[in-house]
Amino acid sequence: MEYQIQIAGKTYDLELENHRPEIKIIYRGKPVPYDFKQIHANLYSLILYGKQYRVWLKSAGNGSYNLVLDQTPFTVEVEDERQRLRKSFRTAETKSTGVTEILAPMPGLVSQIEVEADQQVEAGQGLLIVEAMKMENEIKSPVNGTVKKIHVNQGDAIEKDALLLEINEMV
Amino acid sequence: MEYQIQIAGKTYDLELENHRPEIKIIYRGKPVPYDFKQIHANLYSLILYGKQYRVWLKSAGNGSYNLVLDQTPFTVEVEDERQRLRKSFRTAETKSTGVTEILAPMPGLVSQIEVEADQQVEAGQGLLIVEAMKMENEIKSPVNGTVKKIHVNQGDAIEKDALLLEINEMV
Amino acid sequence: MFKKILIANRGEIAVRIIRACHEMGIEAVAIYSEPDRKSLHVQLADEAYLIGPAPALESYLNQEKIIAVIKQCGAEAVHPGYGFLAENSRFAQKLHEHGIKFIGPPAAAIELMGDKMAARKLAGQQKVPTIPGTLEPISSVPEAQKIADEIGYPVLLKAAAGGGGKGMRLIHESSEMEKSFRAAQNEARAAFGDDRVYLEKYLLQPRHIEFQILADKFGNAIHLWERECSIQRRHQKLVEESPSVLLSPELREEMGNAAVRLTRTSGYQNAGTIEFLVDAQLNYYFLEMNTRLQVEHPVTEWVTGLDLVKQQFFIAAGERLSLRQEDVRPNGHALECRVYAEDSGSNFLPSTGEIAYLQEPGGIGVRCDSGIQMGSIVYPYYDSLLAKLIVWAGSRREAIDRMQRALREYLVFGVETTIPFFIRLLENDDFRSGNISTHFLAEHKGLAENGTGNNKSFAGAVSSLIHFNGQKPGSVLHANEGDGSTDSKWKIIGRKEMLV
Amino acid sequence: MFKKILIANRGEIAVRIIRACHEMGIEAVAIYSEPDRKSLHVQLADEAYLIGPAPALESYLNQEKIIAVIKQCGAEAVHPGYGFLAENSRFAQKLHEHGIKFIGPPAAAIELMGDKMAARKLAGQQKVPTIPGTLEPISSVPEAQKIADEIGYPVLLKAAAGGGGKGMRLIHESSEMEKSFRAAQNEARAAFGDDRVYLEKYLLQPRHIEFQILADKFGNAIHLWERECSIQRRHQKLVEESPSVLLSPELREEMGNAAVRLTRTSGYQNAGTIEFLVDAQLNYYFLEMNTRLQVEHPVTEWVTGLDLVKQQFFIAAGERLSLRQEDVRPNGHALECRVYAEDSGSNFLPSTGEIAYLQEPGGIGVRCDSGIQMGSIVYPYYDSLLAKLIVWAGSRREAIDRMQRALREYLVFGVETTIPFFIRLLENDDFRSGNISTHFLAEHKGLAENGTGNNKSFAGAVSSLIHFNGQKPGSVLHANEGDGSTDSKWKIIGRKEMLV
Repeated sequence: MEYQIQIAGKTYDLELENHRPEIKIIYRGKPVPYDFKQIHANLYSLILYGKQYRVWLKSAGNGSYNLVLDQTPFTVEVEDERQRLRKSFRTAETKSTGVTEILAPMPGLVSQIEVEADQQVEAGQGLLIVEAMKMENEIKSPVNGTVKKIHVNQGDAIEKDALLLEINEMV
Repeated sequence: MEYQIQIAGKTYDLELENHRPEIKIIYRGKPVPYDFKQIHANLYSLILYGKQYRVWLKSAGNGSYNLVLDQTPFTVEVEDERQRLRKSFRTAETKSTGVTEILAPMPGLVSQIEVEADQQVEAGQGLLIVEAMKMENEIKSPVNGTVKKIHVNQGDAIEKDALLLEINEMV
Repeated sequence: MFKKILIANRGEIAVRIIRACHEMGIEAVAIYSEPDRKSLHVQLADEAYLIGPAPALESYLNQEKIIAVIKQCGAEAVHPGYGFLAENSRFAQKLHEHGIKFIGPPAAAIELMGDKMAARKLAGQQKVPTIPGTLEPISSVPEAQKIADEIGYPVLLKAAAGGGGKGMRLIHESSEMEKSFRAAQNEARAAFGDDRVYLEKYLLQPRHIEFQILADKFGNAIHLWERECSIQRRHQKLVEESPSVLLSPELREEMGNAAVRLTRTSGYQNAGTIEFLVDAQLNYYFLEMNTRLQVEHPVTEWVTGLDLVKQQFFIAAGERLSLRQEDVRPNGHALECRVYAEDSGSNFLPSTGEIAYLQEPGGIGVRCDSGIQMGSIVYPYYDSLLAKLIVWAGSRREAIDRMQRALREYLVFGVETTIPFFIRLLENDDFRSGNISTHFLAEHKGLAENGTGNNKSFAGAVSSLIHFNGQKPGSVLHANEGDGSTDSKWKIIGRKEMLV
Repeated sequence: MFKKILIANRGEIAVRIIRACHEMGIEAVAIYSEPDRKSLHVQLADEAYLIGPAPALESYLNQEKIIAVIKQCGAEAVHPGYGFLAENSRFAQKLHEHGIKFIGPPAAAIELMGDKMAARKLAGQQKVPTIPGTLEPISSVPEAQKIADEIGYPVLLKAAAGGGGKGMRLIHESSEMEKSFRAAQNEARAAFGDDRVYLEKYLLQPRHIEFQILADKFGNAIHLWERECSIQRRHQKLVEESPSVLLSPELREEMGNAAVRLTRTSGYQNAGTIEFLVDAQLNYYFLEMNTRLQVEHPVTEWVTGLDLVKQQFFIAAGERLSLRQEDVRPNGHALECRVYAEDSGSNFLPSTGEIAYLQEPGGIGVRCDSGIQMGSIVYPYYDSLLAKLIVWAGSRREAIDRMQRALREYLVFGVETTIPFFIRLLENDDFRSGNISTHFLAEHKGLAENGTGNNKSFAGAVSSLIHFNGQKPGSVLHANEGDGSTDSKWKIIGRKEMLV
């Protein structure tokens, strides 16, 4: 089975051969010498071409992974050919609606809302202030656009990734 | 329900009262203020009368526990009245047969056997030598008696708690 | 000496104080809020009492409840740590009235030196230079604008009752004053219950250098030399070291003497810190006094060999300082990195969650002061400091190398931390050559971003693929698969492939 | 300096050496046997190679395979740690022939000083006192009995190639000679492949005091002062400290000079240790030289501020010693406890299994050199040393108190360890007053037994009962349930009940 793996802006085409009980990984026609062992829950030790890596690996489902490799974070997508085909199809269908959702980057308290519905905002402009760990953190707009809807009120306690507001992106 | 708990040569009579969702422990007619929380697998934090204990607790089944409390090891027996009755009955039946089993205190290699079958041995006399972690460890007889049977040969690799030999105890 | 001490704090500093208690045979009493029941400081204490729900006002700041617990458990003294009630003179006074020792300065000294403006006045009287600015609180935006025009922009708005960067705002021009003035007042009120703010000239390229002080009730005061804490984000320290590479022996001695002078004249007792800013021309200015144990006290402990918390106990118990100034001879170089639950890649936003995996570094010259263990939950209610990593070595260079090594060993998974940021910081040439100031991060913005780690991406791809296929055993490389020469075949392949 | 070093060892010492590599920007290559694949030393290394199955002879002692891996990975030097190949002159020689640096003394110096009898002769020539005994190997039991009669019982049989207590036997009377002679020969042959044994008089109340040595290839040799290692079991060290409370400044200097003299005349290079016994009358006797890094090197590191492994790298790379004798000024007191996987309650029998839980101590003045992590498996194949706990403080008394604190924090569950033993040892008045000798354990047999911990039995009973009933929530005590006075009702009840 062939796989395409996307990581850090790169794509690797790897092939898996099943020689029970061993699994061979083939890269550019040559077997990759590796040894992968679980140390604790999501922590693994990978020895690859003799090099040793401590790998923190969490599956986000559907072949998506969050990885930390020797203190560097990565996100990874593993896809076989069928999945790749399906996904590219789906992506084409649901092409950007032009709405940017602003999610809470951390749990906290909405201490101030600095914009109103329908207000025009620029990228980098402050939208609201979330207080957490006794610090006020300003959430800024990542895009130019207009405020479509505000989903929270001042004083609300919010969870991480709560939907704070939506912005209609300017094209 | 009333329980008898044996630990470190002492016996505590404790009573459990179920006031859902709380469980009350009664000792000598008075409730015991406690808070017991799991920290990690077998590690717990017990706060009892305000005192804090780190408790390592492993169940050995049937109400038997191995405990380490602030670096001190304990073995504990928890019994309700029914169990106690049954157990005392069983104990009476299977009264000591006078045979002492010598078990391997650690995994290793039998490097020398110092006694023969039917040989008379004294408490403290060396029976055999087990090599582990590059050290020779002499296993000594805990009792006076005669060697009933030797279950291992020189050179055998043994697991922890393997039966090494049996001694007919002298009365 | 005390037989039982209550620690009115949580996290790493509570653990730090418990350790000092245990080394002196003193029983340590912890208090905890509801979500902190399983915290490390509770588990290491001899006794522990629930003090209230999560919000600090209802638990760690609840003076009535804390005093009730002290009475209940029979503690003779209270160590407040830092933050929470550490610089609250009313709490110190209340304890005094109940006959309980406050392990810190007398209430009057907290009030005098804790008021930034009063302290500035005292410094002026003692001929210790202060930063140009106001000596009285500013009541209105126009007044602030007028004064700022006089001393010249940029200026800093600061909370009179402040500390830790709270209620502080930098203002570059008059038009920014209104918004910043309000924000500073609000933050000051929320943090300290006191919204007085004042203005100071904002120095260019300033370095933050502070002197650790010890003073007993017999009027003896000494300093334990300096710490440089110029690496900051949001006016909060990230990295501290001792000694500072900036100071000449003469300047060091002059600043140390100034610090002791201020301490003596303020009637101060116990441990404290006199903070200075030093500009590029080596002018130093008194900034403020911290009337408590500092987060960064371990770097002083390591170069002087003293246990500052034990020294606090001795002083609070009424003992005489056992050291004279000439007995304090610093040795080597110590460095501290503060491990915050923050994502440096996202402007140091707080990160919360469960510590899913933890492996703290060890070995030679490494000290870890940690408030967490595997399974700990990091809540949004309190300060995000998880632990402090401190190293010592014979030289600054070796200390930096050792810190790098320790940071690379340090595994914290489940929340984002400042560890990856420190690894990048310690590789920076300006940092390594000591070319730092409190504006360092603003001037090295790239440091806050997570690297791409390109040379590890192949290892990441392989790891994910193996996991995706259920972690089946790999084709293990045996040493004898090579042909014994340095040119073994797979190795050459390997090297090439890894460079794609 | 080397760019890549292979570490021909495992466990805590491999981790120790990897750390020194990383602090110097050197790539560290680990080797591992099959059961060691998940060991900590593998995970901390930059590269790792499987070297063979569990038995040391087929893995960590397999010189051919190790040299093949060195060639394969391109390492320029090998650090042998202690044990395994550390004192094997043939291995050192073989590396030399392959153009690989052995981070240790030259083969000839290992051969000379590693041979206990040759070293005794050299000491005699250099007017360094030696223990009365034989200078030649003993070939038969009758010969041994004859010599023992001459020098007087008790006597010690020792392996000429020995170290670490292997091949050593104490003989009180002639009748014990036959059995012990065979046992010593067998153990020596198994451990060193060399069954030569010799006899020494057994001193009463001797103290083990050794001097750390550094020597470069230019003929410079210095000592880093002493370590006292008198607390031993089975002739193996358990606790080490520096300085020794026994030595006067004059005696310390005399012994240090003797150690340097022996090092110089033997053509020794790199780090080594000259061991002495000192009797109750303060007579000192050369015991042997250890031609390698010692397990207990961290106590010297902490009082001198030096990194001994880095010093080894510098010397092996051909650099000149950067220190003169007068630059080495020890400071404070350091203490080490060796955490073995052994059950002190069962005569220090080895204990194996999985490390089900691990929490290592931290904080001020504590260093943990560990070879394990949570989930590690302790196998019967290798030495049972899991980790070393080292503390430093300004005084011996404070160091002991700090060690007590750290030991109480140290949680290792899943295997038995020597931690509970150390807690009891450090409470002992004889130990605390420095009244120790190598016979300390034999004279304090009670220390090896686990205590009964009666005052905690009620807490144990309650814990078990709660667990038995499925850990349902307890009746949590809120702080405000007391009436606020020190005489709160439940507290009085509590105290009484706990004393039953």
